[in-house]
Amino acid sequence: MPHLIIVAEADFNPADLLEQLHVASPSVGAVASFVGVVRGVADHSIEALYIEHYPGMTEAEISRIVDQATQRWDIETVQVYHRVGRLALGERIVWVAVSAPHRGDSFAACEFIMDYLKTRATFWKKECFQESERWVEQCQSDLDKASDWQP
Amino acid sequence: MPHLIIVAEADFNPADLLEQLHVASPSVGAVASFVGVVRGVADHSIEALYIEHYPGMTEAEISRIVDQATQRWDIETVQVYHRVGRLALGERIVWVAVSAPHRGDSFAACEFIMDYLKTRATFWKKECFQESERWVEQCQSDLDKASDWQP
Amino acid sequence: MIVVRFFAALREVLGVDTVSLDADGISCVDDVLSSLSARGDEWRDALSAANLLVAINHAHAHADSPVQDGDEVAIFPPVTGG
Amino acid sequence: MIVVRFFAALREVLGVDTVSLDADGISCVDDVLSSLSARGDEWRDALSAANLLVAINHAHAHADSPVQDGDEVAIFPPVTGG
Repeated sequence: MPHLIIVAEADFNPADLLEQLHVASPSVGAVASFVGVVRGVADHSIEALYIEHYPGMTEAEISRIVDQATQRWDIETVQVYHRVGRLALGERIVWVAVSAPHRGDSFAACEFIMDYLKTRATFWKKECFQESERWVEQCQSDLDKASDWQP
Repeated sequence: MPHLIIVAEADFNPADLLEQLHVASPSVGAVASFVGVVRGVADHSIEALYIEHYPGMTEAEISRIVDQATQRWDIETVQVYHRVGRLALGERIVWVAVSAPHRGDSFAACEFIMDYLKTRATFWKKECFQESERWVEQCQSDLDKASDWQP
Repeated sequence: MIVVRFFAALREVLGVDTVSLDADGISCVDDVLSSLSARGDEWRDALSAANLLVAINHAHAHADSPVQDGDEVAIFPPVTGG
Repeated sequence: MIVVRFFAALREVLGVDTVSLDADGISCVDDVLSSLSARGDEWRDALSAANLLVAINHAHAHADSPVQDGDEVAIFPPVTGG
Protein backbone atom coordinates (compact mmCIF):
# COMPACT_ATOMS: atom_id res chain seq x y z
CA MET A 1 0.00 0.00 0.00
CA PRO A 2 1.51 3.36 -1.00
CA HIS A 3 2.32 5.99 1.57
CA LEU A 4 0.05 9.03 1.82
CA ILE A 5 1.63 12.50 1.83
CA ILE A 6 -0.70 15.49 1.74
CA VAL A 7 -0.14 19.18 2.44
CA ALA A 8 -3.44 21.08 2.23
CA GLU A 9 -5.66 23.72 3.80
CA ALA A 10 -8.58 21.30 4.24
CA ASP A 11 -9.03 19.46 7.52
CA PHE A 12 -8.49 15.71 7.72
CA ASN A 13 -10.61 12.97 9.30
CA PRO A 14 -8.55 10.78 11.64
CA ALA A 15 -11.10 7.95 11.57
CA ASP A 16 -11.06 7.71 7.78
CA LEU A 17 -7.27 7.79 7.72
CA LEU A 18 -7.00 5.09 10.40
CA GLU A 19 -9.49 2.94 8.56
CA GLN A 20 -7.31 3.06 5.44
CA LEU A 21 -4.31 1.82 7.39
CA HIS A 22 -6.18 -1.04 9.04
CA VAL A 23 -7.11 -2.75 5.82
CA ALA A 24 -3.61 -2.44 4.50
CA SER A 25 -2.17 -5.85 5.31
CA PRO A 26 -2.75 -8.96 7.41
CA SER A 27 0.76 -8.52 8.85
CA VAL A 28 -0.15 -5.20 10.52
CA GLY A 29 -0.46 -5.54 14.28
CA ALA A 30 0.19 -1.96 15.34
CA VAL A 31 -0.79 1.54 14.30
CA ALA A 32 0.80 4.50 16.08
CA SER A 33 -0.63 7.89 15.25
CA PHE A 34 -0.30 11.49 16.26
CA VAL A 35 -2.49 14.58 16.01
CA GLY A 36 -1.03 18.03 16.52
CA VAL A 37 -3.49 20.72 17.63
CA VAL A 38 -3.24 24.52 17.80
CA ARG A 39 -2.54 25.14 21.46
CA GLY A 40 -3.16 28.21 23.60
CA VAL A 41 -0.11 29.88 25.13
CA ALA A 42 -0.33 30.74 28.80
CA ASP A 43 0.96 34.30 28.81
CA HIS A 44 -0.87 35.74 25.83
CA SER A 45 -4.12 35.11 24.01
CA ILE A 46 -3.28 33.41 20.74
CA GLU A 47 -6.27 33.20 18.39
CA ALA A 48 -4.85 31.24 15.48
CA LEU A 49 -1.75 30.01 13.70
CA TYR A 50 -0.97 30.86 10.11
CA ILE A 51 1.18 28.17 8.51
CA GLU A 52 3.06 28.78 5.28
CA HIS A 53 5.07 26.18 3.38
CA TYR A 54 7.15 25.75 0.24
CA PRO A 55 4.88 23.83 -2.15
CA GLY A 56 6.77 21.12 -3.97
CA MET A 57 9.81 21.14 -1.72
CA THR A 58 7.78 20.24 1.39
CA GLU A 59 6.23 17.17 -0.19
CA ALA A 60 9.57 16.08 -1.69
CA GLU A 61 11.32 16.37 1.66
CA ILE A 62 8.57 14.52 3.54
CA SER A 63 8.79 11.77 0.96
CA ARG A 64 12.53 11.49 1.59
CA ILE A 65 12.09 11.33 5.36
CA VAL A 66 9.39 8.66 5.00
CA ASP A 67 11.82 6.63 2.89
CA GLN A 68 14.44 6.99 5.62
CA ALA A 69 11.96 5.75 8.24
CA THR A 70 11.07 2.79 6.02
CA GLN A 71 14.73 1.80 5.79
CA ARG A 72 15.33 2.22 9.49
CA TRP A 73 12.30 0.45 10.97
CA ASP A 74 10.13 -2.51 9.98
CA ILE A 75 7.04 -0.52 9.01
CA GLU A 76 4.31 -0.96 6.43
CA THR A 77 2.48 2.22 5.56
CA VAL A 78 2.98 5.86 6.53
CA GLN A 79 0.42 8.68 6.39
CA VAL A 80 1.43 12.31 6.70
CA TYR A 81 -1.27 14.98 6.43
CA HIS A 82 -0.14 18.53 7.20
CA ARG A 83 -2.45 21.52 7.05
CA VAL A 84 -1.46 25.04 6.04
CA GLY A 85 -3.17 28.42 6.12
CA ARG A 86 -4.98 29.97 9.06
CA LEU A 87 -5.85 27.47 11.82
CA ALA A 88 -7.83 28.56 14.88
CA LEU A 89 -7.15 27.50 18.47
CA GLY A 90 -8.05 23.83 18.92
CA GLU A 91 -7.94 22.99 15.21
CA ARG A 92 -5.97 20.00 13.97
CA ILE A 93 -2.63 20.84 12.32
CA VAL A 94 -0.93 17.59 11.50
CA TRP A 95 -1.53 13.84 11.33
CA VAL A 96 1.15 11.18 11.22
CA ALA A 97 0.28 7.49 11.35
CA VAL A 98 2.50 4.47 10.89
CA SER A 99 1.40 0.85 10.60
CA ALA A 100 3.82 -1.96 11.39
CA PRO A 101 3.93 -5.59 12.46
CA HIS A 102 5.05 -4.57 15.98
CA ARG A 103 4.30 -1.60 18.18
CA GLY A 104 7.89 -0.52 18.91
CA ASP A 105 8.61 0.17 15.23
CA SER A 106 5.33 2.03 14.75
CA PHE A 107 5.96 4.32 17.74
CA ALA A 108 9.58 5.06 16.84
CA ALA A 109 8.88 5.83 13.18
CA CYS A 110 5.86 8.02 14.04
CA GLU A 111 7.83 10.10 16.52
CA PHE A 112 10.82 10.32 14.16
CA ILE A 113 8.65 11.70 11.36
CA MET A 114 6.90 14.16 13.70
CA ASP A 115 10.22 15.48 14.99
CA TYR A 116 11.33 15.94 11.40
CA LEU A 117 8.17 17.87 10.47
CA LYS A 118 8.60 20.20 13.44
CA THR A 119 12.27 20.97 12.84
CA ARG A 120 13.42 20.38 9.25
CA ALA A 121 10.47 20.48 6.86
CA THR A 122 9.80 23.76 5.05
CA PHE A 123 6.94 25.06 7.21
CA TRP A 124 6.81 28.49 8.83
CA LYS A 125 4.42 29.41 11.58
CA LYS A 126 2.93 32.79 12.47
CA GLU A 127 1.09 33.39 15.74
CA CYS A 128 -2.05 35.50 15.29
CA PHE A 129 -3.36 37.58 18.20
CA GLN A 130 -6.39 39.84 18.28
CA GLU A 131 -4.51 42.93 17.12
CA SER A 132 -1.12 41.67 16.01
CA GLU A 133 0.79 38.73 14.62
CA ARG A 134 4.36 37.52 14.71
CA TRP A 135 6.48 34.88 13.02
CA VAL A 136 7.64 32.19 15.42
CA GLU A 137 11.38 31.95 16.02
CA GLN A 138 13.16 28.64 15.70
CA CYS A 139 13.08 26.62 18.91
CA GLN A 140 16.36 25.10 20.09
CA SER A 141 14.71 22.33 22.12
CA ASP A 142 13.02 21.03 18.97
CA LEU A 143 16.31 21.11 17.08
CA ASP A 144 18.00 19.19 19.89
CA LYS A 145 15.19 16.63 19.89
CA ALA A 146 15.53 15.98 16.16
CA SER A 147 19.31 15.58 16.40
CA ASP A 148 18.73 12.79 18.94
CA TRP A 149 17.73 10.64 15.99
CA GLN A 150 21.07 10.94 14.23
CA PRO A 151 22.84 7.56 14.32
CA MET B 1 -11.30 15.81 32.19
CA PRO B 2 -11.34 12.31 33.75
CA HIS B 3 -9.38 9.45 32.25
CA LEU B 4 -11.27 6.75 30.37
CA ILE B 5 -10.59 3.10 31.24
CA ILE B 6 -12.75 0.47 29.58
CA VAL B 7 -12.37 -3.30 29.23
CA ALA B 8 -15.17 -4.72 27.08
CA GLU B 9 -16.09 -7.11 24.30
CA ALA B 10 -17.59 -4.37 22.12
CA ASP B 11 -15.47 -2.66 19.48
CA PHE B 12 -14.42 0.97 19.91
CA ASN B 13 -14.51 3.89 17.47
CA PRO B 14 -11.13 5.66 17.25
CA ALA B 15 -12.64 8.80 15.73
CA ASP B 16 -15.15 9.25 18.56
CA LEU B 17 -12.45 8.66 21.17
CA LEU B 18 -10.07 11.13 19.50
CA GLU B 19 -12.84 13.71 19.29
CA GLN B 20 -13.37 13.48 23.05
CA LEU B 21 -9.70 14.17 23.69
CA HIS B 22 -9.56 17.17 21.37
CA VAL B 23 -12.16 19.17 23.18
CA ALA B 24 -10.59 18.45 26.51
CA SER B 25 -8.52 21.58 27.07
CA PRO B 26 -7.08 24.64 25.32
CA SER B 27 -3.64 23.64 26.60
CA VAL B 28 -3.62 20.39 24.59
CA GLY B 29 -1.25 20.55 21.63
CA ALA B 30 -0.57 16.88 21.10
CA VAL B 31 -2.46 13.59 21.03
CA ALA B 32 -0.52 10.36 20.61
CA SER B 33 -2.57 7.26 20.08
CA PHE B 34 -2.13 3.59 19.37
CA VAL B 35 -4.30 0.85 17.92
CA GLY B 36 -3.37 -2.80 18.32
CA VAL B 37 -4.78 -5.17 15.73
CA VAL B 38 -5.01 -8.98 15.55
CA ARG B 39 -2.12 -9.87 13.28
CA GLY B 40 -1.54 -12.94 11.14
CA VAL B 41 1.48 -15.08 11.98
CA ALA B 42 3.69 -16.09 9.07
CA ASP B 43 4.12 -19.81 9.71
CA HIS B 44 0.58 -20.82 10.63
CA SER B 45 -2.91 -19.70 9.81
CA ILE B 46 -4.28 -17.93 12.89
CA GLU B 47 -8.00 -17.19 12.63
CA ALA B 48 -8.66 -15.29 15.83
CA LEU B 49 -7.44 -14.40 19.28
CA TYR B 50 -9.41 -15.16 22.41
CA ILE B 51 -8.57 -12.69 25.18
CA GLU B 52 -9.45 -13.37 28.80
CA HIS B 53 -8.91 -10.97 31.69
CA TYR B 54 -9.47 -10.64 35.43
CA PRO B 55 -12.47 -8.31 35.75
CA GLY B 56 -11.95 -5.79 38.50
CA MET B 57 -8.22 -6.32 38.88
CA THR B 58 -7.48 -5.36 35.29
CA GLU B 59 -9.26 -2.01 35.58
CA ALA B 60 -7.69 -1.32 39.00
CA GLU B 61 -4.19 -2.03 37.69
CA ILE B 62 -4.68 0.06 34.55
CA SER B 63 -5.87 2.90 36.73
CA ARG B 64 -2.69 2.64 38.82
CA ILE B 65 -0.44 2.65 35.76
CA VAL B 66 -2.29 5.68 34.34
CA ASP B 67 -1.67 7.48 37.64
CA GLN B 68 2.02 6.60 37.37
CA ALA B 69 2.16 8.03 33.84
CA THR B 70 0.42 11.20 35.03
CA GLN B 71 3.05 11.69 37.71
CA ARG B 72 5.94 10.99 35.37
CA TRP B 73 4.97 13.09 32.34
CA ASP B 74 3.11 16.36 31.76
CA ILE B 75 -0.06 14.86 30.29
CA GLU B 76 -3.73 15.80 30.39
CA THR B 77 -6.08 12.93 29.62
CA VAL B 78 -5.55 9.23 29.04
CA GLN B 79 -7.88 6.81 27.28
CA VAL B 80 -7.44 3.06 27.55
CA TYR B 81 -9.93 0.79 25.79
CA HIS B 82 -9.08 -2.91 25.77
CA ARG B 83 -11.27 -5.54 24.16
CA VAL B 84 -11.70 -9.10 25.40
CA GLY B 85 -13.36 -12.22 23.99
CA ARG B 86 -12.91 -13.67 20.52
CA LEU B 87 -11.33 -11.23 18.04
CA ALA B 88 -10.85 -12.20 14.40
CA LEU B 89 -7.79 -11.45 12.28
CA GLY B 90 -7.66 -7.72 11.52
CA GLU B 91 -9.96 -6.69 14.38
CA ARG B 92 -8.95 -3.94 16.79
CA ILE B 93 -7.75 -5.16 20.20
CA VAL B 94 -6.64 -2.10 22.12
CA TRP B 95 -6.68 1.69 22.05
CA VAL B 96 -4.44 3.97 24.08
CA ALA B 97 -4.48 7.74 23.59
CA VAL B 98 -2.76 10.45 25.58
CA SER B 99 -3.27 14.19 25.26
CA ALA B 100 -0.60 16.60 26.45
CA PRO B 101 0.69 20.12 25.92
CA HIS B 102 3.74 18.77 24.04
CA ARG B 103 4.28 15.82 21.75
CA GLY B 104 7.24 14.22 23.57
CA ASP B 105 5.18 13.63 26.72
CA SER B 106 2.22 12.27 24.77
CA PHE B 107 4.37 9.76 22.87
CA ALA B 108 6.31 8.58 25.95
CA ALA B 109 3.23 8.09 28.13
CA CYS B 110 1.31 6.32 25.35
CA GLU B 111 4.15 3.86 24.72
CA PHE B 112 4.70 3.35 28.46
CA ILE B 113 1.05 2.43 29.00
CA MET B 114 1.01 0.12 25.95
CA ASP B 115 4.12 -1.70 27.19
CA TYR B 116 2.45 -2.13 30.54
CA LEU B 117 -0.74 -3.56 28.99
CA LYS B 118 1.25 -6.07 26.96
CA THR B 119 3.40 -7.30 29.84
CA ARG B 120 1.89 -6.70 33.28
CA ALA B 121 -1.87 -6.26 33.05
CA THR B 122 -4.03 -9.31 33.75
CA PHE B 123 -4.82 -10.32 30.18
CA TRP B 124 -4.30 -13.77 28.71
CA LYS B 125 -4.30 -14.53 25.04
CA LYS B 126 -5.21 -17.73 23.20
CA GLU B 127 -4.46 -18.23 19.52
CA CYS B 128 -7.31 -19.88 17.62
CA PHE B 129 -6.60 -21.91 14.49
CA GLN B 130 -9.04 -23.75 12.26
CA GLU B 131 -8.89 -27.01 14.22
CA SER B 132 -7.00 -26.15 17.39
CA GLU B 133 -6.16 -23.42 19.85
CA ARG B 134 -3.33 -22.71 22.27
CA TRP B 135 -2.58 -20.29 25.09
CA VAL B 136 0.25 -17.90 24.22
CA GLU B 137 3.41 -18.20 26.32
CA GLN B 138 4.92 -15.12 27.93
CA CYS B 139 7.30 -13.31 25.61
CA GLN B 140 10.70 -12.31 27.00
CA SER B 141 11.24 -9.46 24.54
CA ASP B 142 8.07 -7.77 25.81
CA LEU B 143 9.20 -8.17 29.40
CA ASP B 144 12.59 -6.66 28.53
CA LYS B 145 10.88 -3.76 26.80
CA ALA B 146 8.72 -2.97 29.81
CA SER B 147 11.68 -3.08 32.18
CA ASP B 148 13.36 -0.39 30.06
CA TRP B 149 10.92 2.03 31.69
CA GLN B 150 12.13 1.37 35.21
CA PRO B 151 13.96 4.49 36.47
CA MET C 1 -15.31 -17.85 53.28
CA ILE C 2 -12.44 -17.26 50.85
CA VAL C 3 -13.20 -17.07 47.14
CA VAL C 4 -10.45 -18.44 44.87
CA ARG C 5 -10.49 -17.60 41.15
CA PHE C 6 -8.53 -19.23 38.33
CA PHE C 7 -7.75 -17.82 34.91
CA ALA C 8 -6.65 -18.83 31.41
CA ALA C 9 -4.84 -22.16 30.97
CA LEU C 10 -5.08 -22.93 34.71
CA ARG C 11 -8.84 -22.41 34.66
CA GLU C 12 -9.11 -24.80 31.70
CA VAL C 13 -6.93 -27.50 33.28
CA LEU C 14 -8.92 -27.39 36.52
CA GLY C 15 -12.22 -27.16 34.67
CA VAL C 16 -13.53 -24.58 37.13
CA ASP C 17 -13.20 -20.81 37.44
CA THR C 18 -14.15 -20.23 41.09
CA VAL C 19 -13.85 -22.23 44.32
CA SER C 20 -15.05 -21.21 47.79
CA LEU C 21 -12.94 -22.33 50.76
CA ASP C 22 -13.72 -22.27 54.44
CA ALA C 23 -11.41 -19.69 56.03
CA ASP C 24 -10.60 -21.96 59.00
CA GLY C 25 -6.92 -22.91 59.05
CA ILE C 26 -6.02 -20.50 56.24
CA SER C 27 -3.68 -17.66 57.13
CA CYS C 28 -1.60 -17.15 53.96
CA VAL C 29 -1.56 -17.91 50.23
CA ASP C 30 0.43 -21.11 50.79
CA ASP C 31 -2.42 -22.42 52.97
CA VAL C 32 -4.85 -21.77 50.09
CA LEU C 33 -2.61 -23.72 47.70
CA SER C 34 -2.27 -26.62 50.17
CA SER C 35 -6.01 -26.80 50.68
CA LEU C 36 -6.64 -26.87 46.93
CA SER C 37 -3.85 -29.39 46.25
CA ALA C 38 -5.50 -31.82 48.66
CA ARG C 39 -8.40 -32.10 46.20
CA GLY C 40 -6.50 -34.60 44.04
CA ASP C 41 -3.49 -35.25 41.78
CA GLU C 42 -4.78 -33.01 39.00
CA TRP C 43 -5.06 -30.07 41.39
CA ARG C 44 -1.70 -30.73 42.99
CA ASP C 45 0.07 -30.99 39.61
CA ALA C 46 -1.59 -27.88 38.16
CA LEU C 47 -0.92 -25.76 41.23
CA SER C 48 2.75 -26.79 41.54
CA ALA C 49 3.75 -25.02 38.31
CA ALA C 50 6.67 -22.74 39.17
CA ASN C 51 5.45 -19.72 37.23
CA LEU C 52 1.97 -19.23 38.72
CA LEU C 53 1.08 -15.77 39.98
CA VAL C 54 -1.19 -14.82 42.85
CA ALA C 55 -3.34 -11.79 43.68
CA ILE C 56 -5.32 -10.95 46.80
CA ASN C 57 -8.26 -8.55 46.43
CA HIS C 58 -7.04 -7.43 42.98
CA ALA C 59 -3.44 -6.70 44.07
CA HIS C 60 -0.39 -8.84 43.32
CA ALA C 61 0.69 -11.02 46.25
CA HIS C 62 3.18 -13.75 47.24
CA ALA C 63 3.09 -17.27 48.69
CA ASP C 64 3.46 -15.90 52.22
CA SER C 65 1.05 -12.98 51.87
CA PRO C 66 -1.64 -13.09 54.58
CA VAL C 67 -5.16 -14.17 53.63
CA GLN C 68 -8.24 -13.68 55.76
CA ASP C 69 -11.94 -14.44 55.76
CA GLY C 70 -13.71 -12.53 52.97
CA ASP C 71 -10.67 -12.15 50.72
CA GLU C 72 -10.71 -12.89 47.00
CA VAL C 73 -7.60 -14.85 46.01
CA ALA C 74 -6.71 -15.31 42.34
CA ILE C 75 -4.23 -17.80 40.90
CA PHE C 76 -3.14 -17.53 37.28
CA PRO C 77 -0.34 -18.20 34.77
CA PRO C 78 1.96 -15.39 33.59
CA VAL C 79 0.01 -12.70 31.77
CA THR C 80 0.42 -12.53 27.99
CA GLY C 81 -1.02 -9.14 27.13
CA GLY C 82 -3.70 -8.18 24.70
CA MET D 1 16.00 32.77 -16.46
CA ILE D 2 16.35 31.93 -12.78
CA VAL D 3 13.26 32.02 -10.56
CA VAL D 4 13.90 33.11 -6.96
CA ARG D 5 11.24 32.46 -4.29
CA PHE D 6 10.97 33.97 -0.80
CA PHE D 7 9.03 32.63 2.19
CA ALA D 8 7.60 33.67 5.54
CA ALA D 9 9.09 36.74 7.26
CA LEU D 10 11.55 37.33 4.41
CA ARG D 11 8.72 37.33 1.86
CA GLU D 12 6.85 39.89 3.97
CA VAL D 13 9.86 42.19 4.44
CA LEU D 14 10.62 42.18 0.71
CA GLY D 15 6.93 42.51 -0.18
CA VAL D 16 7.28 39.99 -3.01
CA ASP D 17 7.22 36.20 -3.22
CA THR D 18 8.90 35.59 -6.56
CA VAL D 19 11.57 37.35 -8.64
CA SER D 20 12.91 36.31 -12.05
CA LEU D 21 16.59 36.98 -12.76
CA ASP D 22 18.54 36.87 -16.02
CA ALA D 23 20.93 33.92 -15.74
CA ASP D 24 23.81 35.89 -17.29
CA GLY D 25 26.64 36.31 -14.79
CA ILE D 26 25.08 33.95 -12.26
CA SER D 27 26.98 30.76 -11.46
CA CYS D 28 26.27 30.15 -7.77
CA VAL D 29 23.89 31.08 -4.93
CA ASP D 30 26.15 33.96 -3.85
CA ASP D 31 25.72 35.53 -7.30
CA VAL D 32 21.94 35.38 -6.84
CA LEU D 33 22.23 37.10 -3.47
CA SER D 34 24.54 39.80 -4.90
CA SER D 35 22.20 40.47 -7.78
CA LEU D 36 19.22 40.81 -5.45
CA SER D 37 21.12 42.95 -2.92
CA ALA D 38 21.89 45.46 -5.68
CA ARG D 39 18.16 46.27 -5.80
CA GLY D 40 18.45 48.58 -2.80
CA ASP D 41 19.16 48.91 0.91
CA GLU D 42 16.04 47.03 1.99
CA TRP D 43 17.04 44.04 -0.14
CA ARG D 44 20.67 44.14 1.00
CA ASP D 45 19.70 44.34 4.68
CA ALA D 46 17.09 41.58 4.49
CA LEU D 47 19.37 39.22 2.55
CA SER D 48 22.37 39.74 4.84
CA ALA D 49 20.68 37.99 7.80
CA ALA D 50 23.05 35.29 9.02
CA ASN D 51 20.44 32.58 9.45
CA LEU D 52 18.85 32.50 5.98
CA LEU D 53 18.59 29.12 4.25
CA VAL D 54 18.74 28.36 0.55
CA ALA D 55 17.34 25.63 -1.66
CA ILE D 56 17.89 24.90 -5.35
CA ASN D 57 15.17 22.95 -7.17
CA HIS D 58 13.58 21.84 -3.86
CA ALA D 59 16.83 20.57 -2.28
CA HIS D 60 18.83 22.33 0.42
CA ALA D 61 21.90 24.18 -0.88
CA HIS D 62 24.74 26.48 0.23
CA ALA D 63 26.12 29.88 -0.70
CA ASP D 64 28.60 28.33 -3.13
CA SER D 65 26.20 25.77 -4.66
CA PRO D 66 26.12 26.11 -8.47
CA VAL D 67 23.07 27.72 -10.08
CA GLN D 68 22.20 27.55 -13.76
CA ASP D 69 19.62 28.80 -16.22
CA GLY D 70 16.19 27.30 -15.44
CA ASP D 71 16.85 26.63 -11.76
CA GLU D 72 14.40 27.55 -9.01
CA VAL D 73 16.24 29.12 -6.08
CA ALA D 74 14.48 29.63 -2.74
CA ILE D 75 15.63 31.85 0.14
CA PHE D 76 13.95 31.59 3.52
CA PRO D 77 14.36 32.01 7.29
CA PRO D 78 14.87 28.98 9.56
CA VAL D 79 11.85 26.68 9.43
CA THR D 80 9.56 26.65 12.46
CA GLY D 81 7.47 23.52 11.95
CA GLY D 82 3.76 23.03 11.88
